[in-house]
Amino acid sequence: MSIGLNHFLIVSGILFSLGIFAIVTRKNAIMVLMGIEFILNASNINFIAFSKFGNFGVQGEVIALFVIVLAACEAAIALAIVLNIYKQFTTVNVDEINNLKN
Amino acid sequence: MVINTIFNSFHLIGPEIAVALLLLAVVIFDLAFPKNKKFLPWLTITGIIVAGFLTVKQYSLESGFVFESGNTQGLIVIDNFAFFFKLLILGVSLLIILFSVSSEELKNCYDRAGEYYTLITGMILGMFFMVSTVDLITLYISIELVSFSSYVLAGFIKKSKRSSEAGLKYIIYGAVASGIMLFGISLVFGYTGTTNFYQINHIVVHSLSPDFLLSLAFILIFVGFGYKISAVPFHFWTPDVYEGAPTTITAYLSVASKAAGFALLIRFVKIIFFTGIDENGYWILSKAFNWSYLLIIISVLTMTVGNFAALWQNNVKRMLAYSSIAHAGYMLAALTMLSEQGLLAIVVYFVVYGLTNLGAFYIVLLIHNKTGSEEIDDYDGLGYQMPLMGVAMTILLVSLTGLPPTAGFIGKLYVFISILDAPHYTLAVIVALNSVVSLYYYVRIIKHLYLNNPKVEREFTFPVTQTILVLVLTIPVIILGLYFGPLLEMGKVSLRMFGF
Amino acid sequence: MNENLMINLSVIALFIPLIGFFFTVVLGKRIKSMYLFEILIISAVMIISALLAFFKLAYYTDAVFIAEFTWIKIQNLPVFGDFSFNLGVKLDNISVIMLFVVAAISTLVHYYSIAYMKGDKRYNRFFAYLGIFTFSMNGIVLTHNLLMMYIFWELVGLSSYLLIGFWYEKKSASDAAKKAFLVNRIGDMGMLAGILIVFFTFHTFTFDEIFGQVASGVLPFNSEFWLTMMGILLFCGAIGKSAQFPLHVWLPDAMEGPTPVSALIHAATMVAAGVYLTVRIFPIMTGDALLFVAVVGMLSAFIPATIALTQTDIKRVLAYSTVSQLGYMIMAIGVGSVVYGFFHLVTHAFFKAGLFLGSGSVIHGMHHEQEITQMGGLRKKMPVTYYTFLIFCLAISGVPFFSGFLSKDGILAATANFSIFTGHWLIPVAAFSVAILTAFYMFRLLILTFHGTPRNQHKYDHAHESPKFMIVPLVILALFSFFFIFSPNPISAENGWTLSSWLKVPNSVVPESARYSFLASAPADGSSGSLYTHEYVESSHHIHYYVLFGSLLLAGIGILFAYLFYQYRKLNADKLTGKITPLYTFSRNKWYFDELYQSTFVAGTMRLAGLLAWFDSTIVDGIVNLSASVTRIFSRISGAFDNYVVDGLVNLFATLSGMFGLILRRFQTGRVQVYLVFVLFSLIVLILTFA
Amino acid sequence: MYDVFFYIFAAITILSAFFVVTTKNVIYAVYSLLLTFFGIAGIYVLLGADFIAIVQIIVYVGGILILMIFGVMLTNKITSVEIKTQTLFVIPTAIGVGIFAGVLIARMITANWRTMPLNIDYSTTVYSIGASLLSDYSVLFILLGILLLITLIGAASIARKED
Repeated sequence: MSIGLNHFLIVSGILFSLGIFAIVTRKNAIMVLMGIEFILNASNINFIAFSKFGNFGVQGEVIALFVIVLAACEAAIALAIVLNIYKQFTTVNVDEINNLKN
Repeated sequence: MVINTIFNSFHLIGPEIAVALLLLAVVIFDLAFPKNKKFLPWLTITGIIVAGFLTVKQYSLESGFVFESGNTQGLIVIDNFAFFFKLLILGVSLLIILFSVSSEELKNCYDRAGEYYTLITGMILGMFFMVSTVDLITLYISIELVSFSSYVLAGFIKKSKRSSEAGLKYIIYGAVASGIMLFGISLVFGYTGTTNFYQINHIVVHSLSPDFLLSLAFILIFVGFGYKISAVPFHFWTPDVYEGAPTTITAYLSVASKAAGFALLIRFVKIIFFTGIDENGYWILSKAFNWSYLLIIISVLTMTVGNFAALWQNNVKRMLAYSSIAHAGYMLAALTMLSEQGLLAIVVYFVVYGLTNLGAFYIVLLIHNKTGSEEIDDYDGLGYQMPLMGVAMTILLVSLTGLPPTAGFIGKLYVFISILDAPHYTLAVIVALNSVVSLYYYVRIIKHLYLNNPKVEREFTFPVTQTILVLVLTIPVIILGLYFGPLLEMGKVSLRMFGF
Repeated sequence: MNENLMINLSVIALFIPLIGFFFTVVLGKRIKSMYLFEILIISAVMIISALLAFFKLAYYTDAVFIAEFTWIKIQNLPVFGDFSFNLGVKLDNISVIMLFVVAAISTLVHYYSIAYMKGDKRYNRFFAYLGIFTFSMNGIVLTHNLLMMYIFWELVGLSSYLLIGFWYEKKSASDAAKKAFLVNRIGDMGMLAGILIVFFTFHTFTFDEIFGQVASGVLPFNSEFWLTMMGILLFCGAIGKSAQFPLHVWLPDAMEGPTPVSALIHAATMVAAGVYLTVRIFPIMTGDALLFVAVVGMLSAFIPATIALTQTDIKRVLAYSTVSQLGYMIMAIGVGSVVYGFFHLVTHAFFKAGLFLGSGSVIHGMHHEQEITQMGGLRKKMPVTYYTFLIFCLAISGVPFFSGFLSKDGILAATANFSIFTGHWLIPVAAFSVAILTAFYMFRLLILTFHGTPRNQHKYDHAHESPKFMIVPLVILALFSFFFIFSPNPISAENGWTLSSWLKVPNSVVPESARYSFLASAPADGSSGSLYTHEYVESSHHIHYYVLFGSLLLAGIGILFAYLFYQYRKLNADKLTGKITPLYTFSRNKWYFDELYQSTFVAGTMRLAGLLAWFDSTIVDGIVNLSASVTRIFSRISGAFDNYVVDGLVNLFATLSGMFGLILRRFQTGRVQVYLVFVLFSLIVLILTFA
Repeated sequence: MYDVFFYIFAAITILSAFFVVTTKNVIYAVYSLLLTFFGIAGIYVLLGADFIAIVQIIVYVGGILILMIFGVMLTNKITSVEIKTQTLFVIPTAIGVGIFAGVLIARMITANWRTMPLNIDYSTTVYSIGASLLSDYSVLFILLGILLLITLIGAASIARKED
């Protein structure tokens, strides 16, 4: 059996689902961020795989590049916010930060 | 050749360039003159006015692609639709910066004023791209640009637990929503091989039945839009972030960022699925995805959840947050009709809603400045202690409810007209019932202002500048309620999108 | 100066008083000298309107500038269909002259008030009210449609209410304000009904479009009768606002307001609005409607003139004289002489404003004494006031070389001519007798106030000439009371610039069968030709000379008698009074109008209410009781239904929506991951539904 | 050969990702994340996207991962022996995500993609990516620069120590 597009899609689909799983179940804010990175990476695999299998040229790779940059930015800002949260609440457990509700 | 087309496009993005330069100017000014932070808002305002001037100059331009070249077929377009939203965004930003000057909350972060105005400028830039993009990847990047700035701004008051919490919730929620959207975009890219709306349209037009994969992809993308316009069930971040964020930022998010989100959603739906238009102005959309059905469900959910949840709120800011969700629902109801009439209603509604909501948030901010509270119980008897603000707040709340003779009535009237024109009576009844429910919680604030006895005897005086700003927001609400011809004309002109 | 500029200027002149009002009222409490802002604004209005009047009259004499835009335009309304209202301004000669008159007098009154109102605790507020009054008055003058006119009409009513009741601590003032407001409402009801007929018939409010449609044969309910009724109903607004018989009762009471207000509102501008309206709607007035107008004018000219003979309050005399003169104007329009009616409005505005300001000066000098029985001999103490007052008296009495003569003479001639053509001889008779009466009571007032010996030595000793701010407006107004402002010929205005080029008679557009016989039909090409038939014009030239001498004679007789009675005491007024006591008391008590209204309308209403109450308590209650016992059982059942089912349902809904809200609140747990679970869940649902 | 490499990299990616989401120890998770990113980079190489693979290594492993380690270190008391995290509603989420993944993957692999026979050119893509960045996507390239500036300012603004 030769490797086709579907193989890559399955990998990305699993990665995407694992990302969501991490986001929902982990209490630690940094673990939640890791889940978000999974989602972005899953999309990237999609972009490049589609680009190669559909012969869409270099477009997919450029998009992937952009996404990587955005992911880095997102991680930086998120970690800054998490650090500040730690200063304020002395915890980074997302579920304990629930003063704003109802 | 390619380079030439790029250079030829530069004069078309004058406003964007101006905003980008403004951003740099603010950064440089802040670094060069760290002692003179009080000039920063005025520098920003100057920049916004320049950008506004450049935008107005674009009005006469033919609509068209910008950066049209090779593979991408243009990333953004110039057209009246974008023009309208750009002006709206600039106007709102101008007011927000004026609000920020009088905010006591932000005085605590005075040494970081440079960052504050830089980030607001960043949001403006992002929203400019949002309202004019016709490319999925530009769409994603511009949404992220707006989001990143607003994450930081929502958590801007570091010492405040509320604000920090708002920042954290916002970024986690926003990152997930945009991640899901990006996955959807990747699927669309895989299916069509392009990210350009018009080229996607070429492929989608020919579908005669809903395509499962495309539907999946569009629902995933819709998560991103839903999060941006806080449509139920993607609204959960809204009350928390709105309550926790600095009031200026709450007002900004509730109007400008929502407007940009709507502009994007409308353009996305209209351009990608457009196959024709019938003689009554109703769009004939591709069968690839049943937008009408989805939007009706979402809009009914949005307005209902917004209004009913607002019933129980005791924090005025949070109540206004829910009410802004409900208003998004009304606008979605107009969009549901997928017609020019509905689009007109949205455009009119945005002007009206923007003015009114900004005014309401500003008065909440001023009251917070004086009393340090946003709880509705602390509003008791304020109507007598601050007569002008009390009257202005009453007018604004009446407008939010949508009763004549205020501008809110005109907004709602056009939503109703577009719905009844279809005709879609069930939806009209739902909108009407929701308005009745909303009356209850708006009137509740008025009741606290006037009928409850004040707990503490106090006199409030406001600087003339703040009074004038309140009047600037309130008087047009009345005037537009009585005389809305130009608003309508402007709305009609603004509907023209590139390619149609 | 071109058309656009003129239109823009007029709009500016309309709206800046509103700005003045706004800032003066908002900042007046904090900034003491805020009134200066209002003064500045009104001066600007004055300059703009003077410029407008000059350029319009000098360069565009025959042009009419109209600018309009769509105010409300709703299309494709599911229920109403299409729907549109236009707003706009119309600049023709009449409106620019009127605008100038309003602005000029308003400005003078503003300046005058600086001194007159000095020391009042709501000083700034007074100027703010003057500002909103000017705004609404300018609105009436400039508008080109009935709807806007009605809106501004009500605004004028409101601002007049505020100004009459300015000293609302005084009960008489607040009562007078209420009375003015309510009496005006009666007239406005008629006007509103007229406007509704107009809109129902013509689907527009714009004057020119209405005229055009009437000219092309569109009539309300397709009958000339209803056209007449429409005219009369519209004219009802004028009856109220111009204090015409029988709604004139509010104007004398309105003298409770500060004197500058009386000068501005109750002499020169607001009361002239009714005349202005009548001039505007003249083209659609049928012969019958015009006759109604003429009779109303005649009665309002005559009755107040007789009342003015015996009043002793200086301002009341002037108030009745105002009603009488307004009656003149209305009568002139009624007999078809629009031009002289309007001309009299203009001349009268200046000298009557002067009279009021002069009386204000006297009141100010006499430390708020208004009774002329306490005055006398003030000539020496207040020379400037005296001489200007004399000029105004001469003008209003119709003495040659003064403006009043020019316009009054024309009106008298028109009434005489009218009686020749239609046979209504009572109108000229009344008009001529009013001329004698006017001259008589004005000079009576003058003599009793300024001549002779002081009747109250104490007050006389403390009397003083008024400050400059009050004197200068008087002098300016006196200047405007001379003939040369209006015509080069002191005894006839016929060939003067005012009448020969500025004021043109509008064409009547009503069907030929329904108009006065002497009103010619309009030329077929729609151009503005002469209004009158050849015979009428001929006859008016002929009769003019007789009238000229007649009116001279009458004014002379009036003045002479005034001197004989009050100056030289050759005739004893008291003796005469004794002889005609019933007439005297009748006049003294203002023909018992207030009492009449009290006993008829007010008491009638009360009695009706009493009757209804009786009816209610006996008959209705009886029936109710009867039926109550019958339906008690039913009501029990329905009450139970109500309690348990309807109330239950209402409560259920309230509770349910509350519960629903509570449930929705439960979702908002504050934990962002829970939110994401909900998002994920709804995403799955959406995907399963749609994909 | 290609197949083998694919399965190796896919296995690395998925297994380490699975470890990331299941382990309680945050430090382990971070190191496992390194493996995941490495595996993804390998997949990129297999797809002929050499430049992206390099960038993936540099940015993710060199940047984001380091950031995360710092984040973990700074937000936990270093003295505590184990840096652990608790979990929330694992079972329902597992079921939900399972359904979601099932639906998603089923939809994706049955969809009618515009595929062509894979014919990967393993020559470098740097030139064409560079050209594309500076022509077609130049405006986005600039926009990303501004985005980075904003990120820098925003992150520094939030994280920096108050005076």
